[in-house]
Amino acid sequence: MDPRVSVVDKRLAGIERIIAVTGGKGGIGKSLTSSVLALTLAQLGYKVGLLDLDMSAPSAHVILGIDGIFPEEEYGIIPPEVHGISFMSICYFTGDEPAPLRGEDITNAMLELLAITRWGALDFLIVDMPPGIGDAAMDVIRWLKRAEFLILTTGSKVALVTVKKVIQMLQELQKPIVGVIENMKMRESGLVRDELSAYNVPLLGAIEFDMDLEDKIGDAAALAESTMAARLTEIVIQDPRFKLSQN
Amino acid sequence: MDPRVSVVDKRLAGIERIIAVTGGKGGIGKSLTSSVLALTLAQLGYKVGLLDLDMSAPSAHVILGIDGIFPEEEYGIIPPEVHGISFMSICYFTGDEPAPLRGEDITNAMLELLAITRWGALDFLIVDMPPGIGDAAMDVIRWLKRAEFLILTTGSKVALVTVKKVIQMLQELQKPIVGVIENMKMRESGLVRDELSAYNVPLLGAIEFDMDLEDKIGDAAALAESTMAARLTEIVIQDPRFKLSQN
Amino acid sequence: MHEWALAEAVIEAAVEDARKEGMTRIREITVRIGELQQIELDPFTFALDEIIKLHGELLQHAQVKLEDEPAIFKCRVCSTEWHYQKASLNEAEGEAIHFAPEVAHAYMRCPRCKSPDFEVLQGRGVTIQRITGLK
Amino acid sequence: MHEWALAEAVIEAAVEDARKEGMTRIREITVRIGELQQIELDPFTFALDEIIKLHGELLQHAQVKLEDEPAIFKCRVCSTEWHYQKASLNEAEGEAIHFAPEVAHAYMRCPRCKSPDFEVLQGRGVTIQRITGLK
Ligand SMILES: Nc1ncnc2c1ncn2[C@@H]1O[C@H](COP(=O)(O)OP(=O)(O)O)[C@@H](O)[C@H]1O
Ligand SMILES: Nc1ncnc2c1ncn2[C@@H]1O[C@H](COP(=O)(O)OP(=O)(O)O)[C@@H](O)[C@H]1O
Ligand SMILES: [Mg+2]
Ligand SMILES: [Mg+2]
Ligand SMILES: [Mg+2]
Ligand SMILES: [Mg+2]
Ligand code: NI
Ligand code: NI
Ligand SMILES: [Zn+2]
Ligand SMILES: [Zn+2]
Repeated sequence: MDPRVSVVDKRLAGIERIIAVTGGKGGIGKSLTSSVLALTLAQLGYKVGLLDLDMSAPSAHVILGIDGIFPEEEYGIIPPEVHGISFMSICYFTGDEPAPLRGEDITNAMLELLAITRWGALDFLIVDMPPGIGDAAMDVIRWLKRAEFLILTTGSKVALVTVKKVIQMLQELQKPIVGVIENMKMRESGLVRDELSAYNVPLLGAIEFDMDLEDKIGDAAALAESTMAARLTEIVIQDPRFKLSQN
Repeated sequence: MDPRVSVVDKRLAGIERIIAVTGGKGGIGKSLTSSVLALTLAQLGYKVGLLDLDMSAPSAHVILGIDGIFPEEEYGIIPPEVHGISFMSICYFTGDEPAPLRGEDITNAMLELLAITRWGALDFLIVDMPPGIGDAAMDVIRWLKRAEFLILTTGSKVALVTVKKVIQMLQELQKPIVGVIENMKMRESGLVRDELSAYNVPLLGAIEFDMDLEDKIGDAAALAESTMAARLTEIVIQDPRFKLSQN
Repeated sequence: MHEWALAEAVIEAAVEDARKEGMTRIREITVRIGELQQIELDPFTFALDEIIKLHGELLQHAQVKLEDEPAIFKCRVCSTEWHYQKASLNEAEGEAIHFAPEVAHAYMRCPRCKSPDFEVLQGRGVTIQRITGLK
Repeated sequence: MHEWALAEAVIEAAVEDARKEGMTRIREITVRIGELQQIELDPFTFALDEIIKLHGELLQHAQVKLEDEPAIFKCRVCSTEWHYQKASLNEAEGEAIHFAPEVAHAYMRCPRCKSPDFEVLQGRGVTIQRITGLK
């Protein structure tokens, strides 16, 4: 018997809200959104954790410019605090080495992080989800019982065909959906609204494609001042449906 | 004993060259590049197959605008010819339903397609690879013994950190690399060149970000006339390192 | 009749294995037919016979024995186990699963908790159970 | 000392299982310690003892028995099997694997064909082998 699943709830017990950032396919901005959302909430004075669970392409550490740190051991491992965020990622343990993991390995590695990380008391844990609705995503959905899902898409038909499957799956599993964000918007188009009209899901708004964003990657202070941060404040954090007042 | 692995070589025996389109993370243009490369080679008169092996987010059928067709059975299954390309994808069997597959299921589904699809004689089989270097990618690399790898990246630090791992892995496994394409280029920057200088890998060139591309998705004729098609002709097909004269 | 392609896989694999084991004659190949894939037995055995004829001495007197393997599913969320009969698939769904059994995850749900995250414990598709022969 | 966290997981899981089985007293918990994770036994058993003390009656007389499980790896490409000793990891690598055994795939290769695509047949980490007690 694997003892780790039993301890996950206990590890997350001090966390008020778990926001899992997901979406149909890769490259739609899950990692950027998770990282900037975490930074923004931290700046607002909330206690925030960020957990990168994309084991095949961990990116949040690159976005936050984290390098050369290693978590402390203390009755488990304590996520290092970087830029005001408690941050946990497999990157501490793999460095830059490629780690070709099978499904079973990914499940195991994610579960290990969940079983040994001591988050303490947090207002928010933001989770950078593994892409899609494969095994990794299904495991996380199962373990993070209290997670609320923030769904990203782009305005592309290619992204929409997959994001619809994610929404359908989350609804089937009766998971709470914070809403859908259209990221990297480049032009006016009703495609996202039209394609998602059949699903009863809040459309929170759009984040424009930001030509200057790339230069801010690796620079947390600049990211916290970016258009993306401003838009996330506007369309997610200040949206009454996000129910921030509860926190 | 699983009999399917033994028949894969036989199924691919009539194929001259297998080009596997890969890259570190999702959203860098693997599906678009595979599809447009297949269309372009077909227009040049080559016999071309396209195999979508991204089971978690199959997209090539959306890009090519394929809908409502189903393969014939004849001593196996015959990939339907669409826009001059023999096209095979799991989409024939799942339709628009979400199919949450585990690693083991993905391996099985890919192997089933490889074991029962009769490509016949082809000059090129273009493979839209599963993202990254997880289990799915490792399986495909193992089964498609003769594959040559065409690697995509964007100019983003987030993409580069992962594409380097893919290159390192392919080189460790001594797999032939056609070269690296920088996709969705938006501005001049030496980042891709600098970051990849330590790897002995041909940089084939860049494909610009094309604002009009989205309108061509689903329209194969328009895609064949797109800037992307022109650039793929220029930087891949006409590059002497692609060794087209052998075909 | 994609059963032919699966039959070819069985014979290829059997030949490969027999060679590795140093057999000079294959006597019997025992093949398990998983219920989920709904293989049509007539075309499958016909294909096996035809393909065996195309091979030389190694397979000349080879017999193929088929065994049924019922499909059993187990939910990864609530641990419920169920059988194929409970799956109640329509014809198009059955047809799709016939070609790629994994797409069952698009059409089947756990009968208790409705989760699509289940395991196929047995009875997925065609496997070789045993090969006997002369060395 | 992240061994404490793993010990907590063991006790949580044992309690959960004992409740499910309707036990009133746990007598013995047999824990397998996989070699790959290089658990430090002193802090681990110390943690187990301390955590048991924090629990009530159910665990009052519980004994924990530890069993070593050697790590064995098997290459998915060439089927070679090898043991942990052959892995020759440096200290930082061993430390990383201690926290997340899967990162072994970043630092180990098949000794024969150099592939990173291998399976951990046994000896990955901490598992519960058996729980006995009174109903
Ligand atoms: N709003 C935006 N404007 C400009 N670039 C963006 C925006 N959102 C994301 N990106 C870029 O798009 C790429 C993919 O984003 P990423 O967060 O890595 O996606 P995912 O985690 O979903 O794969 C990155 O290079 C990132 O810098
Ligand atoms: N050169 C390009 N110019 C503009 N958009 C592009 C270009 N290449 C890809 N895209 C868009 O980027 C998104 C990701 O491309 P896709 O082929 O789906 O990537 P992948 O298969 O690697 O996930 C799609 O919406 C696609 O239309
Ligand atoms: Mg990401
Ligand atoms: Mg990430
Ligand atoms: Mg794709
Ligand atoms: Mg695709
Ligand atoms: Ni058939
Ligand atoms: Ni430790
Ligand atoms: Zn269930
Ligand atoms: Zn090997």
